[in-house]
Amino acid sequence: MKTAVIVFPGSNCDRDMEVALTQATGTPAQRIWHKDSTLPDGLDLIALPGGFSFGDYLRCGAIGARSPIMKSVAEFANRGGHVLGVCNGFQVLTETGLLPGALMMNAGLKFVCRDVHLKVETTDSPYTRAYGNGGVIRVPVAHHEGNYIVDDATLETLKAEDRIAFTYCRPDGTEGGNPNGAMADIAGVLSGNRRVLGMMPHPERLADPRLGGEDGAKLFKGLVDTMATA
Amino acid sequence: MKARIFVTLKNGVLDPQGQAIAHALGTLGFDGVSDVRQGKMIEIDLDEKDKTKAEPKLTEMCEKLLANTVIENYRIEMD
Amino acid sequence: MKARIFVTLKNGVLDPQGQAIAHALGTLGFDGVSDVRQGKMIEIDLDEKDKTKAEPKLTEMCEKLLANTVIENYRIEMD
Amino acid sequence: MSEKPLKKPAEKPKAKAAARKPATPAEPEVTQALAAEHGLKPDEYQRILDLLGRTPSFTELGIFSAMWNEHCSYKSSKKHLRTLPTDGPQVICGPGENAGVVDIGDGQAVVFKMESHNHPSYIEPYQGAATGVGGILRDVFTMGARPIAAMNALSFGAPEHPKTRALVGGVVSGIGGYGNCFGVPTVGGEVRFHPAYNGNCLVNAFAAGLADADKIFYSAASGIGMPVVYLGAKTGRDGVGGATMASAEFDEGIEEKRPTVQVGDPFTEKRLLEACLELMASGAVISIQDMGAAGLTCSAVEMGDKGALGVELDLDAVPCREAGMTAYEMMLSESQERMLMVLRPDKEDEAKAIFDKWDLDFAIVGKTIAEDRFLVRHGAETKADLPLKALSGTAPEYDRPWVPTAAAKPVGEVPAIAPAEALKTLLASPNYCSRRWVWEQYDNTVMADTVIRPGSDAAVVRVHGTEKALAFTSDVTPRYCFANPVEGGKQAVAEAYRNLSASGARPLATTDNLNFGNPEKSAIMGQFVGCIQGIGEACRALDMPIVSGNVSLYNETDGSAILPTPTIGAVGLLASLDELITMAPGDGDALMLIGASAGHLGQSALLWELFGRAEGDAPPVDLRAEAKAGELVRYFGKQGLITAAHDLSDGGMGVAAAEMALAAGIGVTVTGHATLSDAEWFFGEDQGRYLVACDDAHLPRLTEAAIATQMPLRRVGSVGGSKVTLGESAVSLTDLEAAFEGGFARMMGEDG
Ligand SMILES: Nc1ncnc2c1ncn2[C@@H]1O[C@H](COP(=O)(O)OP(=O)(O)O)[C@@H](O)[C@H]1O
Ligand SMILES: [Mg+2]
Repeated sequence: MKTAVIVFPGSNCDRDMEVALTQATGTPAQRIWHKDSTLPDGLDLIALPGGFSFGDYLRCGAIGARSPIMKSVAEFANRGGHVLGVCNGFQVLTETGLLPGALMMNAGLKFVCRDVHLKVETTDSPYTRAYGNGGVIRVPVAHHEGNYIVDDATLETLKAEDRIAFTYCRPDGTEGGNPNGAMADIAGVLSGNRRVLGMMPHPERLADPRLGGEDGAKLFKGLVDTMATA
Repeated sequence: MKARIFVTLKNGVLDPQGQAIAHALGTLGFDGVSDVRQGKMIEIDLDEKDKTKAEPKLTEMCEKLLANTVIENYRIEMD
Repeated sequence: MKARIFVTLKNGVLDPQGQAIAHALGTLGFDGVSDVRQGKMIEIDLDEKDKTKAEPKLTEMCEKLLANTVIENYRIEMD
Repeated sequence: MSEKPLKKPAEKPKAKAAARKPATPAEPEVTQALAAEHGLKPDEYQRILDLLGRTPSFTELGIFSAMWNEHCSYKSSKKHLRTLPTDGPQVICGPGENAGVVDIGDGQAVVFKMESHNHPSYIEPYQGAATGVGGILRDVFTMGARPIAAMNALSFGAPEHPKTRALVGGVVSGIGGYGNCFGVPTVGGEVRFHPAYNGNCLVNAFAAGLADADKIFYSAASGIGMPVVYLGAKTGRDGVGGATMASAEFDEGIEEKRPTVQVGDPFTEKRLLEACLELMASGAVISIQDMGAAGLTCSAVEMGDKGALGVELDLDAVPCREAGMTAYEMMLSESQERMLMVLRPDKEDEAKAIFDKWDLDFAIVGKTIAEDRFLVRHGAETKADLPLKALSGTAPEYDRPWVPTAAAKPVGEVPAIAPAEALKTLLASPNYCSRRWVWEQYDNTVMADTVIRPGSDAAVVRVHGTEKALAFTSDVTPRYCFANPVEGGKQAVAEAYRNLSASGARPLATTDNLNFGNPEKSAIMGQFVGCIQGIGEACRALDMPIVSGNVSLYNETDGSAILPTPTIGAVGLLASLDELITMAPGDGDALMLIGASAGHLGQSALLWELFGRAEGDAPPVDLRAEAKAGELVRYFGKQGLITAAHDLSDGGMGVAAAEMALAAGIGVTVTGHATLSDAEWFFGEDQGRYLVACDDAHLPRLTEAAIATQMPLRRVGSVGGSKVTLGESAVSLTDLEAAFEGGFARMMGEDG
């Protein structure tokens, strides 16, 4: 499985993502500079990493979304390519319009770094298929702008099309534990073709038993399985 | 030419920063504040001197970058 | 009454946001942009209807909370 | 201003001086009064006149004031700093460079330092703290190391002081704002509150980086005629006068002296980091120095001085942010995110490609010269022409008078306490409640190597791509240092040693950030000298040499000084993550106390927090016992004999046991003592002690090892249930957790 990580100036989880992808696929993930305008051939997945692309100045992800490479990433997605955006990557995806909605400042107005619990709302996606239905996983968040909002009509569509991938919850799966005020506790959403996922929590940061948890690893495993059977 | 662009959250979009300011003003003893909204002001120095030429350019800047029209409105002011 | 408060960085204070916006505008092909500064606009709904009474109140709000007068200036506008 | 008759400048080489002295009508005339405004004492000004044989130009005066102020010259502290141990087989580079470098095996090194940004943070908490973080990160990556961990040691005034909340809020969000964006995990630190910091908060920032031991970069220039290259953000008028201000005591006139506040740009810093590391890998860098306080001046002089070369600067080439900047302003600007380097001329194209890739400003602003000269040109004029070596070499050095701190009076009667109630009060207090409110605003897991996050003894970060790990801690107990500087100095190092040991790490080396009041007062100087003595003794005994550090003096407002606060940052090594020890015991474990208890209550947290009493002497530190206790805990860890360990510090055994219970979410029971009172036994702060938890089955081996090393070891309780029981009294874990976890938000007024 061939994967690549887009690197913006200010990305700071690019290496973490590279490590997680390389570990999961057994093939080194490539790094692609934001000023490039073309993608290497034969990619199976493009990851947009966390961090502060362009300092997150103006709006999070806004300037990154207008980088030269993002045209090719959009084309890749529109051709049915798999794109994963984590944290800042999610913000970039909403800014490009590849995913609906926007990420606003956390309701508590502060940066928040902690482990959160997520309810896997659908296993019908390459990213979530390795998780048991309705299962609860633990992964860290680290962001200042993770407060997801969409208009009511789109929210209804997301629900109707089963495109909400993860919601924040308590350890026992009950409602609560939302760290940022996101609408409907949404932590991650899928595109219409279910191949683009944006999520605020960082699966790549808890994919190693040495770091105290492996729940994130299954997301990458699901991808690998999907590609193997595709 | 100097232009000022005001970017504000659309009606109906929750503004946690504005709310926090309202709350803090209350705590500081300022009463009679019924609503606070926080927006951005972006001041741009343009070489262009002609307003009619500058305006479409500024509009394009707003649409393409300065505002996220999913949640924000913008208004352009030129000197 | 509605008031608008414009908070801007003092002259000479580094504005990384403004610089990044200017750079991004350049990358997007907008030329002729010589300088960009980013500031805040805070819109306040006040119960007070009398401008002369509102003004000192707003000034106090700016000094105490809305502006960081170490690095920022503010300007008050009332409808 | 005083109207004392000015000493006449030396008249002799007048003709020569006139020929060389650059004259610009717009510049103020240099007089002793102007020198005084620059913080130069009359004898210091005279030294300049003698050195030059003429009156300095305005720019030259600025350069001298920057080089000779306390901040850059260490003129009050140097004599004493020299007594600190800085050597050891593990040390690759000790103090004197941007950061210390320590061997961690396998050809790798850890590079670290701690630095204060106290005054700027008091004036503008967000930007002051942010730029403090930026500065220390630059120190680390200037040496060729990628930053992998950051800490911050913060001291604020009384929680109820009107300024405290705003300072805490601003400082914490500034540290987070900068470090989070840059992408370094902030994994530890300290937060304390005490009225002595009402007028002067302390913000000490630590950073550590990882490098290959044979690829460390230094500041000494080499080669004649080599291009001096400026890289990074443009120069503005930021902080002009800042270095001078950072060494002046605060007074009511502070509003007037306020320079333009420096604003941090972490995005530029991140690009600077990546560009510098790429540049270093390309082989283009001969020497490199970041621009910190008095940026261009200090960095250029340092590069020349260390390389025994002169430097010529052409200020016309300096990238400026503002129009009309003068030579004086450019030489003193403290604009952030800037680097100066000497590059290999044959690598110019490669270097340029890297700068362009990262969209960073760069310019060749000068060259190295053979003569011992610091030549600064601007426009057609020579703005400064100074003997370079003498600029730092002849900086004043003082042996300031000092008096030893008087011995403390013994502690008066301590009333009887209900231990569980006292525990709850302590753990709810701003000083001893959980710092979660703080560290959750810091990204502590970025880089995906954080093994032990904040909230434990030391933080532990894996060495990327290996099974090794580094442990980090920051410690000092200013109450102790105030009562007894020598023991307090020792204790700061000993506590750092304990925190590392309790995590299973072998202590490696230390950085210090010495925060004190006005050194011109003999009592303050006495605190300084005493603390250094204690720190030195402890670093020697515990084999933790000082490899870097920073001194911040004049932390006084209206004559009232901070508590002596020599913050110790320390780094330890875990050869394998299998050696890791956590703080969370298992259900049913036995709770064992290592070390001797005399029930020392002098300067204890209990006395201060419950009774508002700051009495008695600091607890004595037996350095030999400390070393042995640490070794024993690490041995237990390596042998897999214990499930958890935690050192005893503020609040003694009661607080330590409760913290272990809270970490595990399981209750603990600690039984009372036969002869010591509950206050003494549960809250005494005797040093050199740890609580460890183990399975009963391991007790014989634990005992055996303790007897063999002659370390006191006794069973004091057990783990289990849902309460914390101290002797006869108990508190539910739920209550305790609410008190502990809610304390900080309550202090900030955010509890609803
Ligand atoms: N400013 C801070 N930033 C990050 N972590 C902090 C900060 N202050 C305290 N901590 C963390 O909180 C925990 C408790 O701090 P402290 O009581 O000072 O520890 P100890 O007594 O073990 O030295 C430690 O893990 C420490 O690193
Ligand atoms: Mg500890």
